[in-house]
Amino acid sequence: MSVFAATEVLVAQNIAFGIIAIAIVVAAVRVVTTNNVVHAALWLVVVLGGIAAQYILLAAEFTAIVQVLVYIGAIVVLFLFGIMLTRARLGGENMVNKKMRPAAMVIAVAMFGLMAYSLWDFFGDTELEVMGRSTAELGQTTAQVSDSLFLTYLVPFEVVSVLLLAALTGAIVLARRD
Amino acid sequence: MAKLDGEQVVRCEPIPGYMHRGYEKLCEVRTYPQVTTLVNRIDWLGSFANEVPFILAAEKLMDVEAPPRAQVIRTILFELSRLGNISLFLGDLGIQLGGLTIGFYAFRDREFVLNQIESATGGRFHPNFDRIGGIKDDLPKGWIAETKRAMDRIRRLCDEFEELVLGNEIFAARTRGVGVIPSDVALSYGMSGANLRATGVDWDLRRDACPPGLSYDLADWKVWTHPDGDSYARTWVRLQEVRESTHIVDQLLDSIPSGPIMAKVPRIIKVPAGEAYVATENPLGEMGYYVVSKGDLVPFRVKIRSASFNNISVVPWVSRGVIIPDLITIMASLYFILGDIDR
Amino acid sequence: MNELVLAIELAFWQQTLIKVLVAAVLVPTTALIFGIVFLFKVMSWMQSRMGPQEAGPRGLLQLLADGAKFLQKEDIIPDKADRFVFKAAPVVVLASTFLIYVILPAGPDLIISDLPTGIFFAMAVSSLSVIGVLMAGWSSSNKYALMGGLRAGGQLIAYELPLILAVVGVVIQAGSLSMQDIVLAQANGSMLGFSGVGLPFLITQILGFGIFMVAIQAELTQPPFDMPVAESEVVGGFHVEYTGFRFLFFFLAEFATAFAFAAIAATLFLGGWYVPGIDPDSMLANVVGPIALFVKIMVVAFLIFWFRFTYPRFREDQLQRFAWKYLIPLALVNITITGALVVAL
Amino acid sequence: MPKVPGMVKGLGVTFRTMVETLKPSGGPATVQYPHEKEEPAARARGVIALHEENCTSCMLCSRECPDWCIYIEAHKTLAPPRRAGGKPRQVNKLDRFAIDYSLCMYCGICVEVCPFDALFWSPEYEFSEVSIADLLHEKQRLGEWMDTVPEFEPYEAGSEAKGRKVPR
Repeated sequence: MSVFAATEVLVAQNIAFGIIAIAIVVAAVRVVTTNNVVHAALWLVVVLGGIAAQYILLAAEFTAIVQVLVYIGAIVVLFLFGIMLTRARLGGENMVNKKMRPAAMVIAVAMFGLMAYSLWDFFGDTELEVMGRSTAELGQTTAQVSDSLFLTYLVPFEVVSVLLLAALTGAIVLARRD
Repeated sequence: MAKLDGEQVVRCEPIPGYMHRGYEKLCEVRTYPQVTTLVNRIDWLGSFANEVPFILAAEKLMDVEAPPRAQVIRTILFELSRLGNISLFLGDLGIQLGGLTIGFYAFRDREFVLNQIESATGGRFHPNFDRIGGIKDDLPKGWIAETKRAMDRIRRLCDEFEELVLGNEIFAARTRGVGVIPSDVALSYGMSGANLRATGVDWDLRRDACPPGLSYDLADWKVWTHPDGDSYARTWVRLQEVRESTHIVDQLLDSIPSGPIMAKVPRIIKVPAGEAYVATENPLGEMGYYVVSKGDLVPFRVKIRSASFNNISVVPWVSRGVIIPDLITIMASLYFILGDIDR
Repeated sequence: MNELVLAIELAFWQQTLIKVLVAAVLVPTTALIFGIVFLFKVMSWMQSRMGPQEAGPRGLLQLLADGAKFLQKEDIIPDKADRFVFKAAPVVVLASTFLIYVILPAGPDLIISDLPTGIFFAMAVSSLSVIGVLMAGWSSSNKYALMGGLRAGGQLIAYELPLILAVVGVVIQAGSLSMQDIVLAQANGSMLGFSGVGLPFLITQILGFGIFMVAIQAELTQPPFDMPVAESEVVGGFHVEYTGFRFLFFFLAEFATAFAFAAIAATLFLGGWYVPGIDPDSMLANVVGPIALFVKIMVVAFLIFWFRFTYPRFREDQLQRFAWKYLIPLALVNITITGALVVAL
Repeated sequence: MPKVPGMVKGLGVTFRTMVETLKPSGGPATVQYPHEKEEPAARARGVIALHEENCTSCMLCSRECPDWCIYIEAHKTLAPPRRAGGKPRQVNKLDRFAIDYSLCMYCGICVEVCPFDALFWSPEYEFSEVSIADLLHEKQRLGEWMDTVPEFEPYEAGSEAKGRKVPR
């Protein structure tokens, strides 16, 4: 693949990245401003789906798919499940606590500043390498993930597994009636 | 109406009356031959069976008896309407439990029974064939052989149903131990028919209290019971009943005597004053007519005891604490016909 | 990687457009139409009926006729419904189904996108349909719809697990997540030293295939696992309130998903587009491949519908117990055995 | 032999049915209605036909009908004498004979009580109308149906019932 083609793709990618990013921001704002809990969860789906799309644009397919499977397929579904089982009301709710809005805004801006600063500080003006986008290389990313997971970080991985198992068992013990 | 806690039934109570068509009152302004056209429609799936007890009650009051040939043909048609009714139950149970194909099979083979009823009586659903003192017409030529073929078909349906449904582990998981009705409860609620036999009570009006005018004594057959009293038992008993019924029909077909089909009755029927109650073992259970006559063209009072009404009165008792899908199984296996409840 | 053999050089987006049109719209749609009508007929035959006869030759255009019929119907939105969510739900369900076709190889070059994580992608997007179902159930503002939606949600989550675990066995044996590689692994495999017909994973992964079939039956909310749409319990489940073309979407999604899962099963366990005797690298495989795949899909779909039209339905608690107590442990055993054998051999 | 699980047996049943349906000797249980028609039984109660010549307007059918859906209008008139030179007979001339098939229960009492063999069952079943009011059929239509009335079937062996003939 020629360099020219690659850059052309990259232009298209950048445009797509921008569009999706704007969509994510809009959806994210709606998550916190909507009065309807189910709508908030559904906007969250848009946000998470958008992030998955960004991952794909960044050639991190595996992460994107995990994002879809775990966050949308499992966590949001559980959210929706919980909401619908307990307070499935159509229309908005007026009980939403709006008094904390200014405080929330301050914290959000502070967080944004902190993260922006740390990113800027770390990467600064590092030139990111333009990756060639062939299937073989992309395939490697998945392989890389698994290699590092099961070779380099095997012990932490197992520890996390055991932790999850313990949490699961604990949940069952707590939830059992007898 | 069911009151629920989540998927659990707290209290479930059938509210009958939405299909009340006032038959008992209508009967009081219809002449005796006209009444049969009305009572056909009580349990619309086994309609010929509805005529029989009324006609028998009227015959009892008039003190006439149908000739033997008419009695046998009447009994055959009675059993055919039972087959038509219960084979549909088998299909309906399948549909309620989500097995669509079972329903199609039942409808397919029920057609053979209906065709036989039609070619003998002219009516598929509402034959209006039974008359005081006999039956309306004699059988057409070739009917006996054709009916035997239909009985073979029904036995094949029974085999298929046994393999497809009763033998199926899913079906067993859905019905075994669901909706258990002990025999004393069943008796105290006045249940009858296959629902009662499924609780282990060996009671069948055809054998135990067959009114004169039906010739069950000519055939050799067995009353099936099941000790469990759950939905599975009810289905099982009905299936055996269908099979037994085909054997009764086969035997009776071989033993139709020759002779007339009508006894001597006046052209305009006036029933002498008196009261009579006659009950028969209908497809759904005991069905009885209490006829009071004042010697008029029309009955003075007709009280209809239909099986479904008593059979569903047990629902509040049996449905306490079950979950919704089980309620479906219980209702389907109790098998009621709305018209039979409300009349 | 093979370049598309075309006389003119096409820009990337043009190529994409053609691929999308041909591979994502035209082929699955035609295949769907004929496949579904065939399945209609199969189920009619099982019920001693003839099935569609009138629309087109031998009723093959029945689906189009049905579609046209639904389009004419009134589009009713309940007064109290959450309009936007209500409208979006069928689209979400249908879209999640069609996304599966993206990674489906029909020949050595006939694939929209040969993702290295293909099968994983398919599992991920198929889990999106839960959201559509929950949306539909909730937004209809109907208690039966909500109950059906929640049942469907619980069921889809429960059976997602055995589904994925059953696939893992195949993935271990093929050593790749890519659909194309899985097909090639089966094509190049050998059975007891005889390599003439390749090695369909059906033979080595028979347990996995069984679990997969049961799990997709549940994922499709079909009998014996059709409680979410059980008309005698929840009067039709999450799509009670839908009419006209919105209902058509659900209807299509149901069959298209059956088709898609059948395609995945055919690829994973029956060798996909591979035909014994034809070199998997030759151009001929591109021609024969789609046909072979279609035949294999029909075989699997036939199995699905065979189960569907034979069994009565389970109860909700039995369904969950079945998934957690039998299917998942079995799938784990399957993975363990496969893993051990792959390491040992 | 080990016991075959019921679920497998069930699959066998549906598969057998499919093969049966596809076999030329078996075929489906249904018929493709507008193209093929099932032959109803000769006794089938499709529709009531009227043989007008036999009707004497005696009103028995109208009176016995459980839901009174037969309408008869007639006037008295003089018919030519039977023998030459005799007195003209007084007869009832039928003006109107109509059956409201939207009310009719197809019970057959009218056919049965008719003392002069004027009413017959025809197995004809295709007489649906768009509007329910159009189901009130007059005597022309009822007369046309006489052509579709089949001959009475012979009886099964052992019967003492007398065979009857359809007047044409």
